[in-house]
Amino acid sequence: MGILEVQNVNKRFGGLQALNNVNLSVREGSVHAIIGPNGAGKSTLLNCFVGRLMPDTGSVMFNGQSLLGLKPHQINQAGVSRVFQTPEIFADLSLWENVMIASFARRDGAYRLNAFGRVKADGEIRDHAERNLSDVGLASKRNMIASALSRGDKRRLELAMCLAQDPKLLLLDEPTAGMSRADTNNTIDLLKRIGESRGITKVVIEHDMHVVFSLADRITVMAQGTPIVEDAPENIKGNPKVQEAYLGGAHA
Amino acid sequence: MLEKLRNNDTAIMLAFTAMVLLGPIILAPFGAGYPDLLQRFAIFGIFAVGFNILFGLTGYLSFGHAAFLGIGSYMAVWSFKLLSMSVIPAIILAVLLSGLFALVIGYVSLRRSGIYFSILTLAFAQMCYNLAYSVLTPITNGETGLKVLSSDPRILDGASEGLPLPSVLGLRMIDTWRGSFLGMDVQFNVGFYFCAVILIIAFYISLRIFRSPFGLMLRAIRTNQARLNYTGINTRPYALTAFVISGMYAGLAGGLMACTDPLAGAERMQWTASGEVVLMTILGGVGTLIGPVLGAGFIKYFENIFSKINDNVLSGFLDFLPETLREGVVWVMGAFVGEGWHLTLGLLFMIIVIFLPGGLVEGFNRIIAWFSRPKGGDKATARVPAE
Amino acid sequence: MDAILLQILNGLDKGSAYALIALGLTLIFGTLGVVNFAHGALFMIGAFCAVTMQKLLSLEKVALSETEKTPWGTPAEIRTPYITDWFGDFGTVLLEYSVLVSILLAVPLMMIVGVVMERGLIKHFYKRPHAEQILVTFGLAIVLQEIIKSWFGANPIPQPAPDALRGMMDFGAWMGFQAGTIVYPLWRFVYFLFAAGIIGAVFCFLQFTTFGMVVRAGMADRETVGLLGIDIDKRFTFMFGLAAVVAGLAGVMFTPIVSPDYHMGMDFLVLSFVVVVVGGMGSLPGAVAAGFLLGILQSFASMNEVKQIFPGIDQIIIYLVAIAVILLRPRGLMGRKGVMET
Amino acid sequence: MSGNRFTRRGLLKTGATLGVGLAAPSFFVRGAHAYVNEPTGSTVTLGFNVPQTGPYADEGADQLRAYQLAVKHLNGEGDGGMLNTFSSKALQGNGILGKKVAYVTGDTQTKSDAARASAKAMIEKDRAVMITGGSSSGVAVAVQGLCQEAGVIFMAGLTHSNDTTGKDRKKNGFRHFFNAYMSGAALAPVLKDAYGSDRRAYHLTADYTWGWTQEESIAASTEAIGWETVQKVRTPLGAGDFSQYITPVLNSGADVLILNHYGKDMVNSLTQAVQFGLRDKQVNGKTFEIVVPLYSELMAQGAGENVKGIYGSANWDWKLPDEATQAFTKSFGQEYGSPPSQAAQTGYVQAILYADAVERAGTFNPCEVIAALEDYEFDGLGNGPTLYRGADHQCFKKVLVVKGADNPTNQYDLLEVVSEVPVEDVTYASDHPMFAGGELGSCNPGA
Repeated sequence: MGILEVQNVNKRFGGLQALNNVNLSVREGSVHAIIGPNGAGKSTLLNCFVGRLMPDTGSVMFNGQSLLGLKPHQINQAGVSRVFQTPEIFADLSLWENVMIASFARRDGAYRLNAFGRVKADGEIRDHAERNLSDVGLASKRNMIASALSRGDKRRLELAMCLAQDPKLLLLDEPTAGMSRADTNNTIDLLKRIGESRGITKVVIEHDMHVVFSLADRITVMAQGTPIVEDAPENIKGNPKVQEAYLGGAHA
Repeated sequence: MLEKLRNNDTAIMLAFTAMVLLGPIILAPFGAGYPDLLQRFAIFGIFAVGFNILFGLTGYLSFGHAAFLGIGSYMAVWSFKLLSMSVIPAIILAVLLSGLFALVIGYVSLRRSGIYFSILTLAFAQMCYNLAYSVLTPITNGETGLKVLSSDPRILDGASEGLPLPSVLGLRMIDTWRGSFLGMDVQFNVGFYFCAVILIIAFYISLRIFRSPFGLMLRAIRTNQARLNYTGINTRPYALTAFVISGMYAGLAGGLMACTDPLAGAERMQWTASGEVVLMTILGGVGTLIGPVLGAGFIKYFENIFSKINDNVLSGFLDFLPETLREGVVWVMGAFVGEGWHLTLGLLFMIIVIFLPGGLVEGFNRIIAWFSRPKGGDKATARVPAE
Repeated sequence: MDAILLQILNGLDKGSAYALIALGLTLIFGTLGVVNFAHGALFMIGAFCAVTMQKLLSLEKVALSETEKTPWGTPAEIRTPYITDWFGDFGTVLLEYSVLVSILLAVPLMMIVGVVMERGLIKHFYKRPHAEQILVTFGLAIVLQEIIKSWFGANPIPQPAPDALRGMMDFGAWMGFQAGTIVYPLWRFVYFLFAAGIIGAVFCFLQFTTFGMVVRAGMADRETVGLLGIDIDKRFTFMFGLAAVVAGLAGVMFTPIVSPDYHMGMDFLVLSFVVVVVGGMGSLPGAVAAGFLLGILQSFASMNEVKQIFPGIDQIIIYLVAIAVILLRPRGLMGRKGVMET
Repeated sequence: MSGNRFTRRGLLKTGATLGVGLAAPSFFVRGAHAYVNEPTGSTVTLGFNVPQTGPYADEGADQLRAYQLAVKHLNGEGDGGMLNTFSSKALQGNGILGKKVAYVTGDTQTKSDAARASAKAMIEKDRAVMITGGSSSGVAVAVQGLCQEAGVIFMAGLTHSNDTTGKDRKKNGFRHFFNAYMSGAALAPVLKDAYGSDRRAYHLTADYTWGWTQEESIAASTEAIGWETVQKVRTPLGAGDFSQYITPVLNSGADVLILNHYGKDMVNSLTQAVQFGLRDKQVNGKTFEIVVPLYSELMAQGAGENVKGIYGSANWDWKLPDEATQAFTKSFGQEYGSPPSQAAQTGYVQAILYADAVERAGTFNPCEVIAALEDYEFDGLGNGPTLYRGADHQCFKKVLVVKGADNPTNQYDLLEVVSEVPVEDVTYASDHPMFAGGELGSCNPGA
């Protein structure tokens, strides 16, 4: 029994069958990569996990609890965090404030009216945010306004926010897209380090095979809304079905 | 140096308190040192500070906040009529009732965001206004406005003889000490100081909200509501809390309006009145601490001083000019004052939005930056969020 | 029955005005993404085109009488309109039809006003937040109406319809009811036809011309159209002018129904936004349909029978509808799914 | 005075708690002054509070012109206007009590709040001893209440609601303008002569207090001449298009439409009623008629030729033949190039009456001024012999029934006077049910 169990999930957009009977099981503590050509339904599937989309049929169980019908904040509070394909951060706030919001969410839950406390005087939150900023290597920029960051730094900031919540499951949607080779390697190291030290389960969508094979313990290949292969990384490379999916996807 | 001061809450509070309490003296040279206008500065300052908690922090643009102002006023006058001429119960009841209305209206309106939210709040407020003006006349006394009568029951006071006037601790709101200071006529009015103390408290609460985790969440709502949801925060109760708090601020302002002048008219709920507080906030500086107070003062000053300048007064100002030139100048300037004060106000909105989208506060910041540049070297001119 | 038919006619008429104003607003919002609070002022300026034309046509030669005196003792003035001086009877006819003649003035003038407004002001606000757009256009609306006020005063100025169009139409007799039960002023019917014509023309323009197609494509996806090397900005400027012309014409033809005064734009402003939202932000057919629908609903809500059950309903019906639509169907009656649907 | 006791009690409490030993607080500084804003220099300031923005801005502008003319005449400039015809000769043309008259102006915006704010500024900042002006009843009642509290005199401008000197009457407030009851009383006999006693009336009424009092007054007096009231319909203020309220009239069986509207509403509802062919209609064998109980010159201008032949009432008209009216019209016309409106006349008269009362009382003290105005009889101000009744501070004088002129010779000649209803016919008891529920209270000098 995995920490995330997806069974028979279907999703249609008008005439397009975006997800076709998806079954997926993610083992606790593993790094599970989902790969596939464009339009294979990877991001759609992720959207079904975090409450952005509601599948037409099927079930998504996390830690024995159904995620379907829950609001995004409830899913997050249950322990699922997500890094988006385009960085979703609080662009008008400082880096510190960005991470502190996540720290507050972890400590105080979905809603707590604390209108008279001082953000800056809350040592516990400060330290926690500070630690997570250092983890991703952004501690020196903590007072910058987030919109001034480079794209790679924004993604790291988003990662810091997700990590600050101590999630059980971290969903990463193309975490290295648009990064330079050096940044990509840094990010891989970072994800590896954090994976080892905190034991967070990760689901990664990625096009960059270098990243996938550096990180993943397990790989699912999707094509046209369906997982076609699930296997260990070393077995994926030679699998004819995968090659066909990528080549076939190109002229489909 | 200035940067430091601006981020020191104690310094801000001290400066603000001093400015407000010395208002009658500071504003006297500008012809604005008389009780009624001072009271209005304080009351609309409170209104705008409260509105800023919603609009400035969360970015939700309500076009119906005047409704809460009106509800607060009606409640306060009813308290004067039924309970007591003391302002304390009047204000408490005004805040509670407008908070209740804000809870209901906010709960419904916050189901939508953006311009839909604006139209929803506008629709609710216009309904309140239209009904108060006509059908609800038994409660609101319609066009004439709800008044205090000497024959009202007032169960806590008993029947007092003479004109019933709102008071606190035995001091009547209209009591004024008048004296002269450096040759200027200064007036210290009970009503103003009562409003001023409440303004200072309201400002302090707003300051604490700005600095609090709650305020941080509100700012996060404005910046990226979706991210906040995916970060495990339920944004709607946060927004609703902000809405109710700002509704209560509006009710407080409405209650104070009734305290300084015990008459509540329906027109203070009209959409133009809601628009006015939006203008005050933007004019002063959205999302800044002091901006809304400045904006409120600015607009009320225009309304009350510019509309009173007539050709006669203008001629007086321009006594030094030769006769023919004076007539010409009076004719030109006359278009912008007196009955033309609306024109000036409209032009002002445009100029400020076009050239100073951050409002007056941005203007001051630019001036400060300009002065400190030669000495301070590469002082960051980047926008300091929320002051 | 006849009462209901009459109220439908009333609603169509009011709806025509709402629809025309909302059409322009939606056009501006759809193409430029600008919330234009000065749109009511454009309607008002249109109405004052009619006033101006009337004043121009009735410009008088003033001579001081040598014999007659005013009650306050100054010599009385003898006034003769230039137009009759110049054109004789034709001049009188022109004066009679001044409202219709003023369309000739309104079209170019409103186009200029619209283009100047867009180029001079609105264009700098495309990327700014809605709140700032609202504020700056609201300021502009105040300035425009104060200029009109200082020129023409605050009092309404009557603009009679031409004599030939002032009579009544007997709809009852047409439709087989008793004659004289369902009568309706001819000019109001003209207004409805006029509005229908304008709406039709705008739709045809957008549907069947290349220009319209480009604009519609721009409404859907501005960036892509820009990438195709089409200068979309010029076309959007023209669209703004067109929206101004539509609002202006709505104002011109409205003057015989409601005497124009400087504040009439503000009176329509809130309402027209409600119409746009009910119709669906950015949906042109929605704006038109919602205009007529709200006009008719407002008429029905004003009936004595309805008011007896819900006192004051005629004053709030528009807002009730708006609240219901936004909550139950936020994309409005005909809005595209996903457009500003939050 | 009761107000003083209140203050003293309050002071004792604060004195005890705070130990503050300041001079006695009051609305205004005490000491040498026996009343609020006692003029100490060589000038006295009057406050002219008129609508300068909003729908009645033009009326307000005309009123303001009249006030400025009155100030001129009081200060002995110009031709003296109605001062020459006024029955009281107390005013010398040297200001008031030898003090030159100065004035301040303000904008009521036709909103109670704004009007009170403006009046307060005049009292607190400019130290005006008297506030006058206004073009609507809501504003008049609101400002009158304020002046009562502040302790200055309020001379109402154009206000027609019964409430101003009825249930909202105040000791410090005075109204020269006529009211809704008088309109009804004056109109009814004329309407009976013109349209007979067997009529069915349909009321369209502006949905606020002035509209209601007029509806009540007109309905009562038309019912008294035998008319039946078919329906009373309330219309929202500023509706613009009244068609949905007018069409039900067509088939209601009514043969008279009474428009209890003022200003823009009246212009629009009348224009539209005519458009809907009401005046060409035959109902119950009679020609359908429209009545506008309260007329003003500006409204007549706004409605254009639609007013032709339509009856209504007015306070005053510049075409009246009496000497005072002629003198005022001449003076005003020479100054501004147009004849004065009734709003202007009532403003001018109120300013003159106040000045005269001060002169006769020998002091600006409001209580003495009130005494001088109460039950004061005068003539020569354009309305014939007039009484300022002490019981409710309402002027009693003849009322004009006017009709839209059939062939106006110029834009100022839109109304013609049909009859001048004598004062006896429009007089009522001060406790008449339509005016009941108010009390003047006692005079408040504000100190």
